[in-house]
Amino acid sequence: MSERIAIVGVGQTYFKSRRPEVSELEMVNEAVMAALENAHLTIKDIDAVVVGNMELFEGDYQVDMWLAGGSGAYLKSGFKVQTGGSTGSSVCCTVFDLAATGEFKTILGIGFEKQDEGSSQASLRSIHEDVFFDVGSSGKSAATAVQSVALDMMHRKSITEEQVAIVRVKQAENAMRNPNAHLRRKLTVEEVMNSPKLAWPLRVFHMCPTSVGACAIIVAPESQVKKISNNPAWVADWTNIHGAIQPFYGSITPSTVSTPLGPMWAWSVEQAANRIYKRNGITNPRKELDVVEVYDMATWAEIEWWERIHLCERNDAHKLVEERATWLDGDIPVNPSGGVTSTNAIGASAMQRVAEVAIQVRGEGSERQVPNVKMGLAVTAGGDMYSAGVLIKKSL
Amino acid sequence: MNQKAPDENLYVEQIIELPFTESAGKYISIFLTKIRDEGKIVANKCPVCHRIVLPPRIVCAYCKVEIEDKPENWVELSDKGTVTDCMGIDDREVDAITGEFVGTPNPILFIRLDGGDEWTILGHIAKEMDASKYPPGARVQAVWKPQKERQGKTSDIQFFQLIKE
Amino acid sequence: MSRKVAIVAVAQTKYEASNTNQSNSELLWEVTKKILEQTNLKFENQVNSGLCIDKIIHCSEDFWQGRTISDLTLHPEMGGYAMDVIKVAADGTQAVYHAAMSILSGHHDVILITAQRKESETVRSSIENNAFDPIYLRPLGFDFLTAAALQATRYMHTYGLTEEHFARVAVKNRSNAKNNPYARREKAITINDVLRSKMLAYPIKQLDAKPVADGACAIVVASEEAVKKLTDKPVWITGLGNCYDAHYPGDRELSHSEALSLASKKAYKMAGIKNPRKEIDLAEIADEYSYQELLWTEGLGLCDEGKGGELIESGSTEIDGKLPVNTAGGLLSGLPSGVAGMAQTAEAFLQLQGNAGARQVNGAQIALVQGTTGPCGQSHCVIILNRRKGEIL
Amino acid sequence: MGTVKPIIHSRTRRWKYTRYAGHTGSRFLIELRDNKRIMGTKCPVCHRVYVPARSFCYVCFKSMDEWVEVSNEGTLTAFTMVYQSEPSYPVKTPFAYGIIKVDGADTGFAHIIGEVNPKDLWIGMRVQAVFKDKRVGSILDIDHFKPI
Repeated sequence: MSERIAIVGVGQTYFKSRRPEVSELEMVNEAVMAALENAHLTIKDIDAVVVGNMELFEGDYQVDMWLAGGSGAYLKSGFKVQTGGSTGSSVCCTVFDLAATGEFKTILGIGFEKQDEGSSQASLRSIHEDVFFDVGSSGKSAATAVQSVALDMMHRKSITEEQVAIVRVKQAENAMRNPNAHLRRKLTVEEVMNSPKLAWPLRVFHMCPTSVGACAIIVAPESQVKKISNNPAWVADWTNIHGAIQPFYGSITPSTVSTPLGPMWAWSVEQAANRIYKRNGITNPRKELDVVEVYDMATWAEIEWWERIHLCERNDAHKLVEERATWLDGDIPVNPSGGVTSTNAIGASAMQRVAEVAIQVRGEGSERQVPNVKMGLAVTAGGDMYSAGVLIKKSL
Repeated sequence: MNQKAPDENLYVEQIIELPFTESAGKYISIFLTKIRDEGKIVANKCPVCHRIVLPPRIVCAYCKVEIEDKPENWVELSDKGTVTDCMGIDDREVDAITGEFVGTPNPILFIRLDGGDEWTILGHIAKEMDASKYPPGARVQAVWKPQKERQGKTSDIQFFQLIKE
Repeated sequence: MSRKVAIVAVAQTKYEASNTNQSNSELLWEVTKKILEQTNLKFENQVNSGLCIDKIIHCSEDFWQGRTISDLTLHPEMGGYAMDVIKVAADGTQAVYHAAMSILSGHHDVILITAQRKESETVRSSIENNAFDPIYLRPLGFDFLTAAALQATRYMHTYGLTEEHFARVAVKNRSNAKNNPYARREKAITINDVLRSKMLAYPIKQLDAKPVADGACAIVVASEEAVKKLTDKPVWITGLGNCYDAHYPGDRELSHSEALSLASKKAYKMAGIKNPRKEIDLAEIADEYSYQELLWTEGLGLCDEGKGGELIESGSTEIDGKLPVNTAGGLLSGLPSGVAGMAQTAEAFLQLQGNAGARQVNGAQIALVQGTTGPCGQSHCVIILNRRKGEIL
Repeated sequence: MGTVKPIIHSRTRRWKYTRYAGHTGSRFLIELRDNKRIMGTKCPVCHRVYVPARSFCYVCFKSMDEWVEVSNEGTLTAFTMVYQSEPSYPVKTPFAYGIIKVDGADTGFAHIIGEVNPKDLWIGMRVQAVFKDKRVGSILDIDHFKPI
């Protein structure tokens, strides 16, 4: 790597289900202003702006064009990247690459979604809808994919339904400590277990909400970091991986069914973590990492990711619940932010995982702060079978 | 004049309408032509890993090699198969523009077709509404539309129905 | 900056008005396959160590397939399984920019860049309308054609250019296309043909506008260490720059391209180019509409502001002129948007390698590629290519 | 399996969106609808007046809270006469688009130019906003600008 890099600013809007009082541009601008304030910078200090969201969710083609008025991109470098659920982390990886060249002073990355303006359902459906494969494509892909993961976990005796509810309650407690989170309501195990079934054993309260909001990060190379911040979050390593073998084609959605390699989602998450561990000499993640943020589109997924990123042995997720290891005061807190089950503005979600780890490393988590964080990992996953792994450290 | 937040949040109702005329390309056209003209389901086979690819593709995603259009690389699958997964449609999605239901109300089946391997799973719909009738392992067979109604789409198969063997 | 980056291979399909024989994914595989054959490269997940493609940057936009995460249907054909894949949703030059930067970051060594588009399958204008502010501009119906037409009349008004100047660009580029085996075959046209072609939006006529096209392109960029093992004839990327302008056409002086001027200055600085008019031997410029080749040439500082008309009249941008522009025929000869920037990079690569066949410009050493995204050139990307390694970089 | 004729099918993809104008956009549209007034916002730093009103000066990166009423009349700075028909155009072709610098604004307002012959369009011509009778709070509440 030519230059070592660090996150020197993080900004988020608060997240809600609807914000009819602001336009998409005004909302994005809120996150940008928050990030600049957090970094003690002005827009003049920014060299490049990279934007990411889902085109058809709001129906904006080349959305970075219109947003140039609020993102700060006017007369600056930049372009748009987009993958899927992992768009936010793809933006992060692009920003990290750009920063590591040393060609820029500071780079701003933005992920957002304003789902109250769009038709998320119809846009998601369009992944599968096909003129040639025109039957059997109206499935709710996210829910059924999680269902297949959930059934597998129950079958392996990795976790019980009650324990899943306990983990969901943990997430709610964390979200209540995060002023930006969308769902900030105390939940009880009974409430979760009695919430309506979506696709058994998956229940409504296990699933992520539909949120509106934006997240922004500011990244700088080492030569600039010293001038900007005495509390940078060093980005030690990052990787992006894609895991689809069978493509989506009309009704054929192999991410939802078992392939010889297991569910495809889980595969890419595991690979992303493995790459990071291998390249950084991490052999005991539970011991060596101080905090983890995962892309928990549902509580079941969070628990599956614990195993996949080796916070515990396969089939041992229940032990982490019994030991309360992943709680805020446990030995390996997962999603102190409340995670995706509390807040899900698609284009922002994966960036928030990275941003929240940076917040923890910088000690700016206020009520959700995990004590003494020296190293944290963010792992993302999208229904697009992209995953990213980002390792962030207090010092290099 | 100072700014006062307006009491109303105005909005623009926007409908995007994009017409598409798509070609299925070579491999999917072969697949659909076989369905339409012969009532047969074909797949192709990776020359390296011997995985069967359904629907057929020009490349094996796993080996990243071309599956050439040669007779030995084509495989005919049965229209019978075993259910691996069944998904009931509890609350049907309504199209925001037309107000009509999206898709069919029938449960969606994932069917491992005979003559294939663990990869050859076709998604299609079940004949009956009761999803519990299609547990994993259930045997099903395609019910084809009459020849003259077929258009070269997977809906040329009406649905899959349970069979006794 | 110690690291260096070069293009080592390119592949293109034929660019056709409508290709119903190949699907999007089959088009993509055609170019990926050609790249794999040319370079003998394998993907990272297929090798234990050593030289391999370690990242894929795909360039496409969901609108064109009417499908969210449209690249999911294409991953097998770009070798995407178990790979680091990122999608750039902009012109192809931005994908090349991203790839080159990723190499310079030291995080990657060999990157495959791919793009494909079938414009013939949908309606371009209906897509482009959605690139405008949804409250103030979109309901008025603007698309890139009508926004460009506003820019063209402003440009004519400010500097006294004429429709004939623009027609000359269309004639030149379509004439260059006849020696490009990837371009569609069309009969030669005259200035009068252009002037008499159907008026789309004054002053832009049918033959002043990029026709609908289908096709795919792939490029491999590599770090200096990897380059040695891959080719004897690399073409080095020595300069990169991109820049956004304001969105609202009414906020800008449309006859001047501030963003392009800034983007090119960044690229020249990085490449150590002090006098672009002297040093650059040929240019690939985004001529989606004929007037744009002239306006962008000005923005790039390759001629004085307002002198684009004189430049085309002088003949110096002809294939045998002092500064040949769009030697393969440019977008006007029928390149799909998005793919266009990559196709133009590929052409500059072939020229500098000396592999441009009947359209070869002799002795070319430094080439410039410019691509644009958004309405009337709201965002620009400039890439400088050099047969020799840059000294500054 | 040899050559087959490509299978070609058509479909139309439709999506529906509710695009919020935001606080500044709403105020601007309400003024058009209720008062037939064109309003701009003024940057506290560079003092440029933006029309249509924006919440934000992207040059100075500052919120704009000061509202300014600008004229319904202005000068044409760019135009085009559109002949090609596309589904997104709100009126039948041929029609004209223009950029109008309304008096009191520092930016151009892109809109439709009506009641004019193609040959009579010129940069520098004076035009005036014509409001629709039935206004709903849309940029199209101005039906078009016409020559004065």
